[in-house]
Amino acid sequence: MKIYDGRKIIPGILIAAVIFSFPFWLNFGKAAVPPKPKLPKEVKNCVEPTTFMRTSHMQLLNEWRDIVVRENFRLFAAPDGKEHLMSLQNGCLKCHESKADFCDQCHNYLDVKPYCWDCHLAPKENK
Amino acid sequence: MADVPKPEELAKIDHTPPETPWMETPAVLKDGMWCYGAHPKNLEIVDMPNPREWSPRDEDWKLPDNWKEIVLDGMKDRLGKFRSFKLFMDICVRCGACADKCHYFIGSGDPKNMPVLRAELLRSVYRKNFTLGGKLFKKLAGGRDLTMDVFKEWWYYLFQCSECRRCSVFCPYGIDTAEITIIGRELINLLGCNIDWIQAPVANCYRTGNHLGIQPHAYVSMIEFFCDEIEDVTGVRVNPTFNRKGAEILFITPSGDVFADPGTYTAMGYLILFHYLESMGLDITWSTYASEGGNFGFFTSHEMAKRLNAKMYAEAERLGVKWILGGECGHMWRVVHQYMDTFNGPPDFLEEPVSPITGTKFEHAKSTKMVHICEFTADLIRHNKLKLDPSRNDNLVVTFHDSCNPARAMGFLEEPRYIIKNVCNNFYEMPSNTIREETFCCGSGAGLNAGENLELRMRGGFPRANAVKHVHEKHGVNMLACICAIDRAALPTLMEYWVPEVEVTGVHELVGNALILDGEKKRTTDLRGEPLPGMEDIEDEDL
Amino acid sequence: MALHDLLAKRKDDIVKKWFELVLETYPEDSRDFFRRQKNRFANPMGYNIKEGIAGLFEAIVEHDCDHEKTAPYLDQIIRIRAVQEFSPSEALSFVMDFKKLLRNEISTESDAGLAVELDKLEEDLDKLALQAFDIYMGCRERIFELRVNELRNLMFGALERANLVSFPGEEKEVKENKI
Amino acid sequence: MMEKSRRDFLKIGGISALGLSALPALSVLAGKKQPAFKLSDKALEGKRWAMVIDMKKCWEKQKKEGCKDCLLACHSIHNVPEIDNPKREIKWIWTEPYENAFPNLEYEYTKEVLKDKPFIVMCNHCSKPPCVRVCPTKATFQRKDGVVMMDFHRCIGCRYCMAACPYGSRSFNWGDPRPYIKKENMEFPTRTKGVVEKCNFCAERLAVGLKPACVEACKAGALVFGDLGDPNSEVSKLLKSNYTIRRKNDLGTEPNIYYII
Amino acid sequence: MSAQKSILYPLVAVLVLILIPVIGVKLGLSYFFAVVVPYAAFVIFFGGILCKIVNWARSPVPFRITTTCGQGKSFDWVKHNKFDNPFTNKQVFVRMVLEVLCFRSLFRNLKMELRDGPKLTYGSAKWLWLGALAFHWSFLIILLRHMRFFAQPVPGFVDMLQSVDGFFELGVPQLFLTDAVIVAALTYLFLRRVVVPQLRYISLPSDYFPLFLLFGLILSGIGMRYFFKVDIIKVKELAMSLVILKPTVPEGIGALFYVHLFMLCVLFAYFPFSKLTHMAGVFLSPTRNLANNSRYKRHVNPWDYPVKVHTYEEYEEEFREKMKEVGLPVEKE
Repeated sequence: MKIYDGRKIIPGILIAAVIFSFPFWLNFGKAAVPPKPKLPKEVKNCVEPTTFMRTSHMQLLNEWRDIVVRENFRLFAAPDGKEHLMSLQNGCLKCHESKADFCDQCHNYLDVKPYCWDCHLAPKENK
Repeated sequence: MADVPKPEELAKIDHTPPETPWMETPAVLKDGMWCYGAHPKNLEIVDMPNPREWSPRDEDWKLPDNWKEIVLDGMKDRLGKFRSFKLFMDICVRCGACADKCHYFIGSGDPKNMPVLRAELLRSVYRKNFTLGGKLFKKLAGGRDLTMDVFKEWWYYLFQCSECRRCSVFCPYGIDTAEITIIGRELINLLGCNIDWIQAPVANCYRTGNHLGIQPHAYVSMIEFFCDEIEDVTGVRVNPTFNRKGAEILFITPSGDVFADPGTYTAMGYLILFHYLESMGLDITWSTYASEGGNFGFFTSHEMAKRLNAKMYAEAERLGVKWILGGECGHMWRVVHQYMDTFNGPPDFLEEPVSPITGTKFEHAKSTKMVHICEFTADLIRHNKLKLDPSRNDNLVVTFHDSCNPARAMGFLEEPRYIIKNVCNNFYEMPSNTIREETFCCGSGAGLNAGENLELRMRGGFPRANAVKHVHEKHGVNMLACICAIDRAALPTLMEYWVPEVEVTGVHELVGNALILDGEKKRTTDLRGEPLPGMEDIEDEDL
Repeated sequence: MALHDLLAKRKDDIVKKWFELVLETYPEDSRDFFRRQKNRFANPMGYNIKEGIAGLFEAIVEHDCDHEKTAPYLDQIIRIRAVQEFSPSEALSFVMDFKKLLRNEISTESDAGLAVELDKLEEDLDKLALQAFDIYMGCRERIFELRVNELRNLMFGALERANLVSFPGEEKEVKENKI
Repeated sequence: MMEKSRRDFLKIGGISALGLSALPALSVLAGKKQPAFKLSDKALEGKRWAMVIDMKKCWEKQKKEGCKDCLLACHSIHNVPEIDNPKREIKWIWTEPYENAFPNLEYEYTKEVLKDKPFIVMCNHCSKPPCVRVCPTKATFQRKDGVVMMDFHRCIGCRYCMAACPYGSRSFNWGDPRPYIKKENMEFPTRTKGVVEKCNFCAERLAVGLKPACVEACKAGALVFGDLGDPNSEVSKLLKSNYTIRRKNDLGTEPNIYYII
Repeated sequence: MSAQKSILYPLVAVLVLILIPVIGVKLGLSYFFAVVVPYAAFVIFFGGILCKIVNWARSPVPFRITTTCGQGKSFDWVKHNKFDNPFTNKQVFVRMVLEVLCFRSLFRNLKMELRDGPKLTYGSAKWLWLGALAFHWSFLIILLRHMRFFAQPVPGFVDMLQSVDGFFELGVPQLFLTDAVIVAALTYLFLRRVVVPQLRYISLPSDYFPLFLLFGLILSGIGMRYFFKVDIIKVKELAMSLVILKPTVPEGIGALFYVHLFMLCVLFAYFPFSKLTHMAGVFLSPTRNLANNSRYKRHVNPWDYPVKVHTYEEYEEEFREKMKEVGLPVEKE
């Protein structure tokens, strides 16, 4: 089988193949390590079920900040009747004590860089 | 008073578009749009298949029984030979960027004249027969059987494409409809269905060396007739030579320049220029064997183009010249520039072209060893080798029509303009989207300048004429210069219909007018014998 | 001059409608291009037809339909249509179309005084139609003349008579009889 | 009631109107057992919050002790950075000499009495706040209780509000403020580069039943905070019994900070 | 096929394709849709494109048929338009880069002109260029952004793309501009086919099918990101397991994800058999990727064969007497 202009086309194909198979060779031989966010020890229930929190916490937080800032409601009565302070710094992070051990685990895994921390102060980690 | 139709109702056209989509609407041959079929004699002389008496208007085209097989085999063969064809069959996305770039579409509104659709005529058959999707999903994948109706549709529309390549400029993938048309016409030719306007010149050219079938003695006497004319106008006798061995340069120009007005005046321009340069060391000869620059074989098939083109190098070798100079012609230069060396090269017996007057090396032509006369002349002017009196062209207000092939297959844009600006005082460009690489075709290219399809030519050339009309009205342009023999044959008719005040000229006719020869008499007329205002004989004024 | 004023006032609208009527004689799939592409060089047909129509309208409204004034505008349109795939009646139908358009446009106005003016206008339009026919024929004759000229200019005949040209095979075959 | 106010909010919230964020989570929440967003039981509620500042008391204290309690309290609680460069400084509450604070009341003879007297100034929480009108993202808005609030999340830093505010109550963060905050209050966020900020009338404190930090910090009792909607509130009484002035009253913005001089 | 059918058939086809994974996952075929289909699609895509390119490469380019869109190289004193009429391979490279990255040929449609008074206007054709460019670039950026699911740690360029793409910081999760742009561009590309009669006329079902497929792909993706959340930790777990060739399917990823993945797989598998091969084909187009130097350098036609020509001897044989009459030199007396 005769290939014409192979000297240009074959390297072209190779370059394209390398680019397109990038995920394969980049991870070649590696093991996939899923993130392990550290959960609070004492408290077992968050404000909403875990599955919901996993997928939608960002929207919940966004929701909350509107409600807090714009409507001045600061308490959230969870379905289980428990009341929570709707505050990232004074609520969430009171249970989830470490941003690095909790938030960053998944965020780094998925390369999500929320701008929460531009203003909100993360707890000072013990170093 | 029941239903008496009103006059406007009588005249009303039925505008309902055809119920069927394009794939299922067979083409109807309309008068003025098609050319007569190839005469059997003209096919026989070049051994082409299926010579017979036929007319495209007949129901039966007298094709061999296995015509479908022949076409499909031919298609398969060409898919294997031309990457362009294979690729262009596959990658069109039908974005429509080309749709309104075709002069035939612009001038008629026939949707099948959109380049994309013209190509789809072939693509649909390609898909059905050569792709998996087309075989499996047929119509859903845009596939279509090759039927007689489809074949006739090909014929009708492939001879409504002048291979001007304007669409190719705008295509994001560079799909060149000319390439598809060329190969489509090759397929048509497998069944002997060329048009006679192409086939007759092909047969003539093969035998006599030129499209018009002019025999050697007639060729010589025709040029001698020009010499007489030149002597009348300038008082100087020019002495061209023919078939002369040992000359340095062989000159080849389209035979249209020798046998049809206004090309003849361009030929006179060449003769004057060569005479002027003779004393400066130009050693040039004409040939009666290679007496055709143009190549209607190119509108037939690659093979036929090669067969007709072979004469150029063969004659150059026989005469022992150093290089070849080519006259003003469009498709001739497409073939010379992009095909000749590949067809019939390498021309090892020639030398790298060098201007004997200026010593300029035509570096960019060092392999093919053929130089465009506009390059040659522009170089002379650049080196101040020509004594010119541009005021002799003061009766003219000139604009320049870029011919499709030099513009879009060579990028030959500035050289002719440079010459015109040096030999004329009044030069105006047409609007920018109608010149240079965006130039509009004359409407008669690729062998379509027959008489029977004049309506097609007039509407195809309308976009060009419209731009000429604009500069005519705005700047008083009365002369359309071009560097193409088909232009010189086709544009005068086009102008006569759309802008009768504008005439057509070759660039070297203007050079011939402006060039001051040694020992010439006072010029009172231009090469056409038209009196030059302000330069009339004093006796005339006295009378 | 009520009609005159009425028409003058609605010039843009009527010209546009008339243009649309002309466009309707072209394939549906192409009309849009002629309508939308505004560059006069990229779309010479749309441009010339529109300009011709506007000029004609002006002349009609001004009751100034003398031949010299209307000829260039009619020519602008008819010269194009004469080389397209129209029968003579189709090519010239646009003049008649205007009559109908006019009546439709005016039927909403119930001014009795208009009737007289309308008669005059229709007279003008009839004259225009006849003139259009002349121009159309002129164009067609031109085409045939050009055909003949081209053949003659090629000097085939002359050269052949002088026995300077040789056709392959039998010499005297005349091409036209193949039609 | 909840639903309605949410909808109103969405209507005004130009960006949330894109509906990309707010809608879905809400629908998820709404689909469950009725969730409740509540005020704290202790939260202070008012119809029209206002402050009356008795400058005489203040000056006395200042003269004696060079008091800056209110300023310090506010700025440390709210993580207001301390930037020396006056072009970049951030301030929620500060002092302004009389002729700057009340340019329209200044005339030849007042000078002698009030010349260079420092007035405590801050956001006036105007009843007709021009800053709210001009904000293209509705980041600045007015609460029902009159507090002119800023939603820092939404501020795009266009600074229209700064141009609109006749009192210069707003500051812009030209850079990251964090390096200029000596000790961060971990209970309150900082701001970030490209955001405008100003006094929020201690909205976060009112929500938990506390008075604004400056009021609480003022040992002279010069700053009095309360609800003008309540005729029996201390501020209402003070306004009835004292002659008070407001800054640039003639502009019609109707400030809610009143001064006794 | 009529225009209505040309639109309807592909639309129905895509709707059916959407239902397949929804039903399939319900039936417990998640391994099939999460592992088998993607691998198969990937193989078909690569194999198919490779075959296509090789198939093209098996046909030679017998002639140098460059389309020249500017002044060619001739004399030193004539300004050479290097990138529209390349003479060297380097110049060809630039031309191809401009073509592939900027759609230069389509851009040619862009003509600024003075019309009806002094207002500057543009030809309508610029929209096609803009729409095409917006679509293709958005698609590329979106594709690259997805690399966050396929690499651990995530490469820096993905981070950069995300922050540029999410520049306006609208909403949570941040709105990516490309998401909005690609929907707009795709809508435009679809609408022009439906609205412009010329285009409606030339459009085939195979023009609409990829458009609908892309709509399905993009809308399901947008749906997942902004509205109907799926657990993307699990998505990444799946993606990572696929790229390290140890596929495991985490439980409980939403059905929408499977729709998204399936659309992508269909698109990939469909790619080599459709007009979408223009992605590879554009690099091979002989009118663009050849230098216009055919008089300078000989181009060889590999299948060249000798042809029958009319030689000078035959010519002289026929016309010798007539040639002699007018004094033309002849070889044989």
